Amino acid sequence: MRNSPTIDEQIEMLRRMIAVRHLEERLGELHKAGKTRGPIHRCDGQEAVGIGATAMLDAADLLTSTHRGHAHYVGKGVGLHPIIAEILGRSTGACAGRAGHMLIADAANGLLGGNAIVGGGIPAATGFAVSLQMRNRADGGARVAMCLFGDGAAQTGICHESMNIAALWKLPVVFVLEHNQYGLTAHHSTQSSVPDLVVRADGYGMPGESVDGNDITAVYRAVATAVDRARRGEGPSLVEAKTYRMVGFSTSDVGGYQSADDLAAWRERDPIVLARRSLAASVSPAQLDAVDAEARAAVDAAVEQALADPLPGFVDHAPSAPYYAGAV
Amino acid sequence: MRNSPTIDEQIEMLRRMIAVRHLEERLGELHKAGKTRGPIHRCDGQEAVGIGATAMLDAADLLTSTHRGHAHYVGKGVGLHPIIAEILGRSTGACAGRAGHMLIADAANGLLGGNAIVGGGIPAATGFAVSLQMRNRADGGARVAMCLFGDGAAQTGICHESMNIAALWKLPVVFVLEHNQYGLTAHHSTQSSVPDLVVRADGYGMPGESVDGNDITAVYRAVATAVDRARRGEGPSLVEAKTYRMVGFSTSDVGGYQSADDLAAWRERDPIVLARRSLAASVSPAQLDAVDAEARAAVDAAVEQALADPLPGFVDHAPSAPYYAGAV
Amino acid sequence: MAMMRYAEALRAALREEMQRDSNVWLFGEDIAVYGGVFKVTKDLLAEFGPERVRDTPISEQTLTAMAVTAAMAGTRPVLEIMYADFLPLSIDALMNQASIYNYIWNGQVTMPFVLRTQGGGGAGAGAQHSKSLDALVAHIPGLKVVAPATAADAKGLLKAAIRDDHPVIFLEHKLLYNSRDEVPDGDHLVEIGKARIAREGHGVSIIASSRMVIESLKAAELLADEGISAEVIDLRSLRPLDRDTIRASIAKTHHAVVVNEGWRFCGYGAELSATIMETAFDELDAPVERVATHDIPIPYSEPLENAVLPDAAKIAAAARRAVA
Amino acid sequence: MAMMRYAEALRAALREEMQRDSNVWLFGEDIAVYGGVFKVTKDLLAEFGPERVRDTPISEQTLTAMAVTAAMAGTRPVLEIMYADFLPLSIDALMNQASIYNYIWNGQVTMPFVLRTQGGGGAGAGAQHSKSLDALVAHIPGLKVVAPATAADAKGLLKAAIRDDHPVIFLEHKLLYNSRDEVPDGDHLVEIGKARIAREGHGVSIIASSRMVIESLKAAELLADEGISAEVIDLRSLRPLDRDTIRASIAKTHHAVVVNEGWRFCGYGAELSATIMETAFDELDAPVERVATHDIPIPYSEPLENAVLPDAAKIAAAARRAVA
Ligand SMILES: Cc1ncc(C[n+]2csc(CCOP(=O)(O)OP(=O)(O)O)c2C)c(N)n1
Ligand SMILES: Cc1ncc(C[n+]2csc(CCOP(=O)(O)OP(=O)(O)O)c2C)c(N)n1
Ligand SMILES: [Mg+2]
Ligand SMILES: [Mg+2]
Repeated sequence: MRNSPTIDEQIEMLRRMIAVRHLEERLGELHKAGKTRGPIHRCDGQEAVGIGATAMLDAADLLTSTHRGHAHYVGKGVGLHPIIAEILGRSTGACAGRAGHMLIADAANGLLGGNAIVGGGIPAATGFAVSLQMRNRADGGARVAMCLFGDGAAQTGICHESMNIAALWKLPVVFVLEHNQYGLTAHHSTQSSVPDLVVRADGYGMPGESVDGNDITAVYRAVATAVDRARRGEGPSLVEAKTYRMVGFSTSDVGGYQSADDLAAWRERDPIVLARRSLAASVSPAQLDAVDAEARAAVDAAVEQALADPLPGFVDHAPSAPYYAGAV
Repeated sequence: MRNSPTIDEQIEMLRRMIAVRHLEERLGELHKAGKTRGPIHRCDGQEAVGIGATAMLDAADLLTSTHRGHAHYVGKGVGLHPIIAEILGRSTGACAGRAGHMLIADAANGLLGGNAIVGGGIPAATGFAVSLQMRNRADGGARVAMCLFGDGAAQTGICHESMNIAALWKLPVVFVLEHNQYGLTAHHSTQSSVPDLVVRADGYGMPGESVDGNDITAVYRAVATAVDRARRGEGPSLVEAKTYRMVGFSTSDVGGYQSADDLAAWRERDPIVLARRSLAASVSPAQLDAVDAEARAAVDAAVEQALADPLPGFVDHAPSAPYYAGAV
Repeated sequence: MAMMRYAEALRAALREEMQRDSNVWLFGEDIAVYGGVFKVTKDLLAEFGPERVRDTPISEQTLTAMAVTAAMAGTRPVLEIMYADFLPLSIDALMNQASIYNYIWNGQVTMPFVLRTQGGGGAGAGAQHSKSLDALVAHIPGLKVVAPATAADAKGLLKAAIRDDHPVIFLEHKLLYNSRDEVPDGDHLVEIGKARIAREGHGVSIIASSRMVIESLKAAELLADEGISAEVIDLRSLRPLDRDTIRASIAKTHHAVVVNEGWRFCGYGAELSATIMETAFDELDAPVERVATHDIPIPYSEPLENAVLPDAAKIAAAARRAVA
Repeated sequence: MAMMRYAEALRAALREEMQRDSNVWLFGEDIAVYGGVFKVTKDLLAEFGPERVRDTPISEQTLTAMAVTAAMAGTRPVLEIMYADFLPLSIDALMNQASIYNYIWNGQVTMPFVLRTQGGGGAGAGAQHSKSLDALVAHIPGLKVVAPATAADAKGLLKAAIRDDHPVIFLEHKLLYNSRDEVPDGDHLVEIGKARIAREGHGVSIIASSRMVIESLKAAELLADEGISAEVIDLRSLRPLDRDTIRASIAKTHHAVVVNEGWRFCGYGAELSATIMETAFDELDAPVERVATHDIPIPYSEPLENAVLPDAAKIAAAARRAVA
């Protein structure tokens, strides 16, 4: 099938999903232990979207993320240690402790970046796409921009404005809607006037495809098709990946609004379990166990290292910096 | 045909269209003579939308308008003299000269009101609809809110947010899109990713209908159907009325972007001419001439009166007013 | 009097006003089923039903614009904007809509709505969830802006805000929700526009609002140990500003420190300093000291965030400079 | 030197920078085919083509956010926002996006974009098309904000802004587009952050920007007739603020009037007054006088609009009070 990931790619995606899951488990513990600040937004159950949608991107492609970006960060190739060190507020973090977990960026890997203003990544990716379009035309390149965003974010005005402009200017941008059924605690039926957001693509004359967001191969295929289209200069697409958040919206969630039945049903469809199952025909259990162990070990090592790293010291900005407001 | 205007209603709508046309002709002259301030946005050629879409509204229904609102004002029952006096900055104006032509309001007639922030009337009508919905449920009323807005305004984020919320909450609001092909000077093909904006209604699970905006009976029918639906508590609808602005975007327009062919073709379809023609079978030319003459005379009388009215004097706001920032 | 948490006091105010007036209704993100991310609206859905307590889509710009017109059309909406950092999305509705209509339409309409939000740093929430944007809203004509520091004022001001016929921006602070103090029983109302002397003193006037009142009181303790007598003014209302209380205090102390948790440049502290320039220049024995957040985005890591936010130590240092 | 209209000077700056650097491109509403409603971008579409001169939908919030990231990704966008009154729609992109990334991402990115807009009253354009929102943008860390009063500075500052690696908000004034003055030939650049003495004097310092410089110069003429020697400072840059020039002037005159066309309360004039409080208190012989727009929406009718906006007569009156 066109745009299907190879077995090796599938194994790599599995490794990344496991790393993200374990990373978030460790962050959950670190949060309880008081080692992180502010809320941590986990994406347990949604890993296939973030990992599957980014697996075909190059470092020169630019990705914008959300407040719930761990899978996006890892998918885009950011190292585990800079991620964890940033969340622990260390000077060795991806942004030297200034950004924190919701705003991580890594320019070298084309992650620019997390965004805690819901919807903010959508016009951001659209803006990237204008520059990439101009640069592609100048140098024959085929860089694309992508934003991953939630079903909550899809209701924001900037989502509409961005999709209209992207379609109008045939920008090389891919809109990946991670539909996890909730915006914080609010069920999508209290947020979206329509259950399937992919229908909105028609309103911009843009292709739209809906996929099972827990099936990483399906996510990969649909997004890769959209990325190819963008690389060919044919404009934007919308991919809606239906998934479910198996944990609270953040570490401060006190629960009470997700039904036990829903949770149980979606746990059955854990994307990591599904991915492992679909690899079972081609890869031995021992090899898959090794992938699992390696992924976890890599996370644990990064956590240990980050915990030993120093906190940053405050340095006032220089008068030459953009933050200078005038001599006092 | 359901929701067809009676002959008397058609005559009244014709009278109003003629009044608006003549009002704008007079405003054009007054502007040239330096009697008005700021730009004047005429709607020559679009009168059938503003007049046809408001003809079935009651004073208790709330209408929001735009920067190009003369037909909306007249359609909603605001008197000619308060409109003209306001535009001439007189103390007898609808808002005592404080508002000017883009921001006219008349609470008694349910016009609240003009809005020069493009798109601003859309969430405004949606907000009205929440209160009306609550009040209707409390007292059994059937009030509705309506916004008239342009094809340019349809691209704003607030348009998306408002339609989503209106559909979600089944609000009694009617969205009337006055598609005159341009946003200021920009042709819709440089503003909208799709030529027919009615398709976007699907994205909110809301009925949408497209009509010939120069055929006042067609406008009336489509909007009346949407208003009925809203009155029954069944939620919002979108009506797209295709029309064309036969003059510059405002008195400051220096032109150069509208094609002579387009202009000529649309002038053939002048909504006043079309309305008169369709009445010709039932009403004598003499009667129609009388309607025309009366409408113009009413405008001229209002202009004369307003020109004789005094300008307002500035009175500082009282310390009890909301604008009080503290004793100085 | 009853000891109450700030969050509980707010909830009590909402509940009492909703019981008193069936036109009062609430809307905002996650406020209904979940009861608000800070739990201020807990259980109100159950008591008042889904028409009067509404969860909304993430559409701050439209929600704010809707509050304006819903208020014009006969109900009294109370909108919760989850973080003050999202106020930029409300500014068009506040500045180009709510601000203008009462005046421009020559008194034809009033707009009795309240926009509740919470701001402030110190929780490691990062650059997009930690700001204090007092100056942004206080600049807008036609709005009232209040920022209570205590549970008592939280309750009394919120009730007054809901009864006000004009828009009120109600600024809460994320680090105050769990602070407790005595709240008068019954229908406790606090007039908007009146400051409060939080601590009497005669050597220097420290003028603050919201959580900075707490830090100023701590600073006053530090200063007292050094023999400096600080008077702490809790503004409560940022607009209108109670210039009389400020002037009277400075006439007594002849020294002033103005404190605001927003950024320094063009921040609310600038207005306080300019106000003192205009109303009490001849009383001043030294220039007014301004304490505010550094002019940079608020960083995440604890030592960095602590360095940029104002606190008791920085306020005390400013007071020492003022009286030096 | 050549006599040029302010609008022409802006156009020349855009054209020269677009010729010099193929990464510079323009976007905004009605700027391409029509050449801008104030004709600043006239004929640039024909010269530079539709990729570099783009008409846009009416989507200010997204357009501003796009400028931020397009600038990060290797081009230098210049965005036109038709009226400063629409800046509220840009504030999220400016405050929650443009403001933060250089610092929060530890210097990984720069954002060389310019946001041009025009504000100001006096044209009978009404409450939603007449505002001066200097304070709104000047409060935001990480932005530079300039507001030229002359054609020469319009050209020199715009060229400097386009070459700057950080965001610059470029505030024009609708009543200045047709004003003419001498513009130096060639590659004329004006450094951002430096004020200009528009008129020397020794009795009172009048500190202004944009069109208020012109009104201040008129006021200085009126005052000269009365024997009051006014020095007029044209700030040119609102952020960073050239505090040294202000301090030096007040050290000479010992009296100051600050003028800004925005609203008074929490307006830019408050920052100027507070800055003077902090940098020149001991030099002041009288309190700083603040001249600004009344704290109400700007009305339409001519006598009303005239009453609320600052002008030469009001500035002169303030100067008389200052030196009285
Ligand atoms: C503009 C804005 N409004 C509200 C919030 C608070 N908030 C944070 S996450 C969230 C829900 C987002 O829902 P969705 O886009 O579906 O993302 P998910 O959390 O499901 O990943 C909300 C309302 C915010 N951060 N920004
Ligand atoms: C938020 C905002 N952006 C830009 C403008 C400037 N402007 C005034 S009218 C207009 C075009 C509006 O187009 P449309 O909605 O189609 O209305 P029409 O003028 O065609 O009636 C623009 C861009 C504005 N008033 N408000
Ligand atoms: Mg979601
Ligand atoms: Mg139009």
